[in-house]
Amino acid sequence: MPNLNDILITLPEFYLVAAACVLLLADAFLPAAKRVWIHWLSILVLVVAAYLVVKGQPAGSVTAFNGSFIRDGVAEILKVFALLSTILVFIYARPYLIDRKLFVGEFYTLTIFAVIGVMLLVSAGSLVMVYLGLELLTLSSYALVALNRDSKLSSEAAIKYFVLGALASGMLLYGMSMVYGATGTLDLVQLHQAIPQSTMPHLLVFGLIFMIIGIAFKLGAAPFHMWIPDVYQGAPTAVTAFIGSAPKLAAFGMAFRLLETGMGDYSQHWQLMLAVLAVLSLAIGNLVAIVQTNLKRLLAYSTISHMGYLLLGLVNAGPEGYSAAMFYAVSYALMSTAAFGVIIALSRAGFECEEIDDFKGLNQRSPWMAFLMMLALFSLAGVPPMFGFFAKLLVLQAAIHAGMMWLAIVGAVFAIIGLYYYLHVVKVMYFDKPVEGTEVRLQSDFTLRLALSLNALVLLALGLYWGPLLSWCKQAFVG
Amino acid sequence: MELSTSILLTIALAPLVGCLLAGFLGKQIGRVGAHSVTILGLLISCGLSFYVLYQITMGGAPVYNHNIYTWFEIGKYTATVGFLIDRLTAMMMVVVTFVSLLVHVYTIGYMADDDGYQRFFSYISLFTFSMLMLVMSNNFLQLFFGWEAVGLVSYLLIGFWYKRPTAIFANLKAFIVNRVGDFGFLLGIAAILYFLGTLDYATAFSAAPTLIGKTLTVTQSTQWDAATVICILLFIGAMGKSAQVPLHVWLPDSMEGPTPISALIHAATMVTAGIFMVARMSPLYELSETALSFVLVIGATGALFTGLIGIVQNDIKRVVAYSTLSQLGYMTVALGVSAYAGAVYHLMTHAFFKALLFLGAGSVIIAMHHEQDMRYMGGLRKYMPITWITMWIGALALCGVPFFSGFYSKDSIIDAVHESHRWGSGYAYFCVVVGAFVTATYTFRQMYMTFHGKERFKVVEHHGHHDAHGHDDHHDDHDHHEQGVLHHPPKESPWVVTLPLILLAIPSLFVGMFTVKPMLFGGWFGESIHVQSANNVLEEVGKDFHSWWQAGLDGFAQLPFWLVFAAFMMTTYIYLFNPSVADKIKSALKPIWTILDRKYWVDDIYFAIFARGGVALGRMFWKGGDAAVIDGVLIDGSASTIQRIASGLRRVQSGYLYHYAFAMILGLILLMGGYWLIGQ
Amino acid sequence: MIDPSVFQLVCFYAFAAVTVIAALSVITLRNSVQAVLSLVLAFFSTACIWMLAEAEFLAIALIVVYVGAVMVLFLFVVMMLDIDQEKLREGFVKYLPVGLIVAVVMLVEMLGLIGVRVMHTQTMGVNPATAAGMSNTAWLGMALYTQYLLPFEVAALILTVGVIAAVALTLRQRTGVRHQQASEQVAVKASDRVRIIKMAAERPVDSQPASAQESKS
Amino acid sequence: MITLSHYIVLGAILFCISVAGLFINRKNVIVLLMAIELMLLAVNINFVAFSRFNHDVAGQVFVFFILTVAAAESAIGLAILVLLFRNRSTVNVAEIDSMKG
Amino acid sequence: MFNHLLSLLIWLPIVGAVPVLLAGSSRPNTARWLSLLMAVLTFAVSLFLIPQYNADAGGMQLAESHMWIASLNVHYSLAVDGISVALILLTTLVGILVIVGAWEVIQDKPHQYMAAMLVLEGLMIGVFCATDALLFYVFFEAMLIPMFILIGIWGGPRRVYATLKFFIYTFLGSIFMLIGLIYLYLKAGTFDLHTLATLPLTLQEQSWLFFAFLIAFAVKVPMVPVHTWLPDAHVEAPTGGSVVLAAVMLKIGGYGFLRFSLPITPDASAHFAWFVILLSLIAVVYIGYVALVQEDMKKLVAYSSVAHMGFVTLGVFIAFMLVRDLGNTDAARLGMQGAMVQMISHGFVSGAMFSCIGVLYDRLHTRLIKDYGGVINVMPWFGFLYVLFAMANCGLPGTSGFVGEFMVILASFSANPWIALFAAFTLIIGAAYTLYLVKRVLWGDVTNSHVAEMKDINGRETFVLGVFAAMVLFVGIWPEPLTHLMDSSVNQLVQLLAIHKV
Repeated sequence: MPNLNDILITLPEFYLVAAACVLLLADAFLPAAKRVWIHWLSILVLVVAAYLVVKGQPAGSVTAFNGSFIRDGVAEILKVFALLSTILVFIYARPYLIDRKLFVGEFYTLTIFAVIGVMLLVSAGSLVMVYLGLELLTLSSYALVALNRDSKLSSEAAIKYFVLGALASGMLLYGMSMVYGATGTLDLVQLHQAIPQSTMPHLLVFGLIFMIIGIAFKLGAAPFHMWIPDVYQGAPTAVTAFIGSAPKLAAFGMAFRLLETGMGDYSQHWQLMLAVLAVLSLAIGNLVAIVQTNLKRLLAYSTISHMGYLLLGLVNAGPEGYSAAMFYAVSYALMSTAAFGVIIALSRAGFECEEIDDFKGLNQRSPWMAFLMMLALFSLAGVPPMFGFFAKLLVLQAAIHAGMMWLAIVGAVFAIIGLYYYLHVVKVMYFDKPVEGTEVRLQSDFTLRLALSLNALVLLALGLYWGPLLSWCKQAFVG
Repeated sequence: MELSTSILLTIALAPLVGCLLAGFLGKQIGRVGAHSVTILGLLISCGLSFYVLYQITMGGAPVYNHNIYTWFEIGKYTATVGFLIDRLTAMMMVVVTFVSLLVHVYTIGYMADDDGYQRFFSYISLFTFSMLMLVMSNNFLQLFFGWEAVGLVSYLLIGFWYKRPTAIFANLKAFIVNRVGDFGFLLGIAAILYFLGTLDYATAFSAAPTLIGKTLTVTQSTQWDAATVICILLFIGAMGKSAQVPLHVWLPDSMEGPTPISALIHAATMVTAGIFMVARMSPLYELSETALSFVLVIGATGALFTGLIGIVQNDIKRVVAYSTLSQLGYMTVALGVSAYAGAVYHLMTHAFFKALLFLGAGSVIIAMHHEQDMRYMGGLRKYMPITWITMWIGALALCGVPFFSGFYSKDSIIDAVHESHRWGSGYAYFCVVVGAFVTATYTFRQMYMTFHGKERFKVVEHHGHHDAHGHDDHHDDHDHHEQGVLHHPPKESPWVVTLPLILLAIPSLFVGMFTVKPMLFGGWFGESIHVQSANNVLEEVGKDFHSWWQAGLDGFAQLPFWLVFAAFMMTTYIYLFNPSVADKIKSALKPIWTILDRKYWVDDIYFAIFARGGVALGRMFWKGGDAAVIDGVLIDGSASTIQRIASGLRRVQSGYLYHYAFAMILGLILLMGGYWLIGQ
Repeated sequence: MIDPSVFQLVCFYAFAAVTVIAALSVITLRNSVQAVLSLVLAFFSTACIWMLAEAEFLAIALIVVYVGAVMVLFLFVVMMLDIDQEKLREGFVKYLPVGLIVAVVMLVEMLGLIGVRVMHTQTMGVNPATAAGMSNTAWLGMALYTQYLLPFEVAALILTVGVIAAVALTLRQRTGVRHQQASEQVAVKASDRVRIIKMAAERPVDSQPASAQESKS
Repeated sequence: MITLSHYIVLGAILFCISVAGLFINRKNVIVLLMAIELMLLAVNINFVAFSRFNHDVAGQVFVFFILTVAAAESAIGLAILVLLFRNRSTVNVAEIDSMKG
Repeated sequence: MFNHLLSLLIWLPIVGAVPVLLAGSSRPNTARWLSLLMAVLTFAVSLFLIPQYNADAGGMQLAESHMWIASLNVHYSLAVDGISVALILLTTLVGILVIVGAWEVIQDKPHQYMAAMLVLEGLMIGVFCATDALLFYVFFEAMLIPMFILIGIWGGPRRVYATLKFFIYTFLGSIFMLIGLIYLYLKAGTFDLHTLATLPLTLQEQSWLFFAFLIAFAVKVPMVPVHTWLPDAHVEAPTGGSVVLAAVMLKIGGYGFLRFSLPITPDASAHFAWFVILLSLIAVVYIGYVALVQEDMKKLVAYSSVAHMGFVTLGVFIAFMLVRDLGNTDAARLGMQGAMVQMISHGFVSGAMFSCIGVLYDRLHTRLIKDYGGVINVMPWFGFLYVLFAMANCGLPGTSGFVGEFMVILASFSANPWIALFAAFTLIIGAAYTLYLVKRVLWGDVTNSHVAEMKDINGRETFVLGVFAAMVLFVGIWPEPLTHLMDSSVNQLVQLLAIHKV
């Protein structure tokens, strides 16, 4: 039976649920003029949640609610960074939302619910929890994408996201049903133990394929990536910034839970599948990004390629690979929030600074923003000494260690192609002349500029000193 | 008494100091300052050179061979900078500094009106320094340094009047042709290092006998004799520097430089560096009959065929230039028959009389206001007697008329060739003997056309603006002049010009008489020159030699003299008494005349193959290789291919929900199908 | 007497056939309302199949939750949106072959990978709930509120999100629509209702009647 | 005798029908939503069957959750649909292609 | 201070770039003086290397090592040998010269330009100091960013194409090296170069690694046929960028061969030495001809750089042939030493050539040769220096350009006379393209009215070119200090060549 200890283990999640409800009520009763309180309160809530995550972290791995919930190092790291990136998104989002008259409490509550989904997903101890966490996350995300109710693009993006997401959920569930049928349990740990005794092992692999599709969809790996460009472009940029960060961490957590915690012994089956997905993602993400003119869309394709790199870490199927992939997910979350942060900072009411041409001559008009964007882009491109480089290094190393030298070489080759479009953006910012008559009016919001600067500079700082983070990630997978 | 290092350093560095002062502070110290410091430097250098010569020959000073500083030291290989002073060196130092000194003095007059006065003095002092480094070197590295440094100064001086397109073409040509020689020379040095393990002369020469029997693997099946390879490679260097066929093409063009330079660099000193070098390397050359035969044939060819070109030249300096080519051929022939002393001896006498001829020609050019075409001269003897007389002395010395210095050196070369039994010596003998006739022909033709006969220029008194112009400017607007029209009558040059002529005429006349016995036959060079006894043709020649007086008298009875005499008679008839014959001969022998006038088309062929061909090849590599293949196909090609693929791929993202769903289903089917095929 | 197992099998085939046909109708019928009703039919027959599997609670829940709530919602939306039905089904036949081929390929692959033949020998065995001495509902409830307490809570959360999202997306505060504001009506003061205007006792003779009317109203 | 495979085959057929429905249908978004419901139904059949087969309650519990989530999902899906219709006055899938490439 | 001398050298300019950047475009002179101060300080600090480094002992000295990434066993470890010291001194000196050279030439955002230069300088020093392969790689790649910016912002009309080509080309080369390094790391468990050097590897492994390294460094050097980024980058780069690119950046390729190919894959390097030698000779001859027909001064000098750097690779790989096939370690030392001297010398000569072209460009704003002619008439002092550098470029004895080529040719003759023959061809073709350039630019009469208005070099330019000239002559006349500095290190490298790993 559940007891107090179970509650304590799940305290950060319960706390967040309670806080979200409070925010929901507060939003209902606060007058519109005071809505800014919601903003600060939400950030405070997330900060406290992050504190609770770190503070109450037990040594090793513990479970609660009959194994439905696992609290271990992996979950801790993913939660901390999910919360952190969400805090950043909140800070970036405020002026953007105000400008577009989207500054509503629902944005905050839905995002917090999504974060709860992320946290439950990465802590999921059973297939049910995986499914429910995922649904909590995605349902909130559908609503967030459609938040700008008067935008044609937003609603189009939402419907595409919704239909494809539901399809992916359906496939995931179908896979789960097969796995359940083969083992008779939904608990991931028991599943792991039950696999050898299964009387229908072929069902396991069959189910695995469907579950991988679910994972690939959430990651955005080709060919299950089709939603990404449209959703990134169509969603309000603040929402895109969110979708690009925390959910990627969740997707990694989901992959880890399902593939390692649940089906670790079947790694020889899923390694090759992930490798194929990785190659496709690298190819499609990097190639199609070259011909983009919309920066949000470009970053969307870049996400696809980054997920290809993340898969490079996963194919290792060992602690080293998982830590590399998690490191990659964390780095990607930070890089993408920084990149979207700059887009937000340059946008204003009636002007979405999202076409690449809008960045022409940015260095002339706002050298600091250009510099921050450059840091983010070089980090995304994986040029040392930026953070992104070391993430790439680790996943390449993981792939080579797994004996997939060919995969690492494919990754390397596509890194070169990828470099091109990031450089293209840097080129536009630094080498092109600004278009006459379009001056950039920066968002004057101080917290945004401060947070954005910190975010981008952290990419550099972590590039110079990333050892502790890596140790932390490695620690999580020990034992 | 051991020579002191500081004296030697002073000899070498005094001109350098002069050069730097005149060059960098030219504006500050002015014209007088510039020529004073450089001449002072040369005086010191020249005086000390004489002192060194005295010490080496009379003072009983031992051979000086010490290093000054280490250039690099890597493993067993060291390269140093140092001096080797023996009799050969001492003689060369004296020749170099003496001629250089006189040229310095001469320059005061010749370049009096030139804007680049200080620069010129700086250059020629730099040249003297470089040449001294070359001759005083005790190792191959420094030799190469001097070798290239004189090339550099030559380059600068040929292009001294850098506004003239011909000058800057000539200097480029000179440098590159020299570089072709240096290419071989450097490989020769590399070969020496490879076989002998050292760059030091003394060590290398003492180890030279170990070369015997060593071979260089050229291909799997071909082995070349080590000594032959070394010697021929080194000689390729000499061919460049000493303008031997087929690398002679730069020397006539180098006459674009001011005349003092032609005298100093392109007649007396630099071009003989190759001769000096081979003489210096005699211990190596003696090891290879093949190499010496090669030297012999090259030299002989040059001696005859370049001389022939001289006959058809009308430019007073070019005649002397071709004569220089021919005389260098003589020296090379001497080297080729192992008569190193003969070669060096001819080098010395040639330095004096050829410098004299050039400076005399320069004097004429001054008088003619920088008109160099002999067809517009004639009858100048009455205007400039000193030039006339001194030049005749030089001319007779060049022709090898008995008792003149040239006689002793040249005649002994002809004799030595006659004595030699080396492969190619018959051909060489023919060349040098006929060459004597040719030499006399162009020499007398030149003298007659310049100083004798009718005046072929007009003097139009004209008080225009040209009076104010210096010589330099005359060259610039030369084309505006009507040829053969002078604004002032020609007059004798100032003393700074004539004094060097006189000072050079003296050794041209007398030096042979006093030095022939010791230097040629007396073993004066001692250890500096090494000849194997079997090859020692000079010793054979020397057996018939008793005294300079006797030899001179005997000279009148020998074939070369009669050839010279025949030439004298012929040219006297044609140019003094019946000038129209010249044209008749010219039209009668039109094909031959054309061949000579076109210089056997060597220049044209080189230009077509190497200059145009090189540029065409470069263009092909650039446009075809770099631009088309590497950039076009590999770089931009792959970039555009990627772009194309990307454009194609983006069309998959059609925007339609059912396509997106279809892609996912396809992914599922493929994963399942793939697993079905592979996994089970 | 018919063997109960054979009867069950016959029933299964009947319901399964109905389910499949209904499902096919869902994706092929031109009329959206008909499609929704087909879906309802599919759900009904599936509920019957679940009955055969002795999952009574879920069978009832499927009908109550799905047919009762979700499908009604669908119908509501279909009818609310004024959709031109005819236009929406154009070009349907064109893509049918491709869709059919893909679907069949997928089915073949799936069945092949599942290994239906192997499974054909596996019977369902005794009802676990009966074995545990409980009804199906109690059996399910015991698990739901003990072992699956956390998922249960999360499911509640998801429903909350569904509500928030639906409200956030569709609720419109329309401008120009007058609402009755009860609190304002209660809090109204007399001064807000009646305005007493002081008027001059005499009025100028030359003023026009129109302006006087205006000020009165 | 009803065996496991009866249920599983039925599930698979329903799954394939719903998948086909997703991309055969080129016009109406509502049908897409219905196809998704069908897919969930297929999954539910699987779970019920396996639950019965494995003598395990978890499968049926899972179905319970799926039903719950599906309800919420439909609500959100229909809300988005309404939004889409308001913005574009159409639910024609072939016309929803503002973003592509 | 001496314990962290190398760190100081690396970080001083990089950190120094921050105040320069902060000076902002509104205070350009502050930025200029600050950056000059930083560059001079860095140079001054680098001078301490000379007394601190014991040239006789050789080996890696002044080492610092700190754990950087503990979980990957990556160290922040720095150390220098004689070769590094020489290259660092070259870098710091050139660092000053480019800043002085850009003084008033760069008017657009000078603070950014100067800051980029300083960062670049620090990173290049880092490359020469790093003894951990990953650290090396980080510096190696990070350099690209400031250079990318330098060419892209302050470059010529086709700067975007050039800088993208530069970046992607180089990145392409190095990414394969990264994979090689990861492979090595997985075998050895460390990125420490010394450990990697002693790691036993089969010939097949070595061969793969060798080509991974080769492509990285060949692009950087650059070797034919991956050289085509260089002419474009040079032509479009601002003068300072060209100078740094030619003077220091290309050297990193040659340096990389010494630090990676040579100790880690000695057998494969020996096995494929013929291939590299062949490419080097093609560089000398083929590129020589290409240089001959260039119409753009910078392009010409860029191609000549390719040809000259051919001697570096030739010298390094001829050493393999000499040691392995002929057992002639002394000649191998000579060749390798020649390669090193050539690197330093080419740093000065090409830097000077590009500075000269910069001087001309600042006056006439064209780099086409045909727009010039007779420059000596109006700029005699400039002409003097230009001829000096041209002579150094064609390897005249007495200038630094000669020393390295001389040594390499001597060494290659010992290996194979045919190699020496093709290498020595540079004497001819080098003179041809260089002097042909001089002829067309410097000599002749002034035919262009713009040329007639050109002013001779000012004090600032004289300083820059004068320092270059002094270095060119010093190394040319007395190379012994330089060779002595590097000799024991070179010797140790040559000893490594003899060690078979398989």
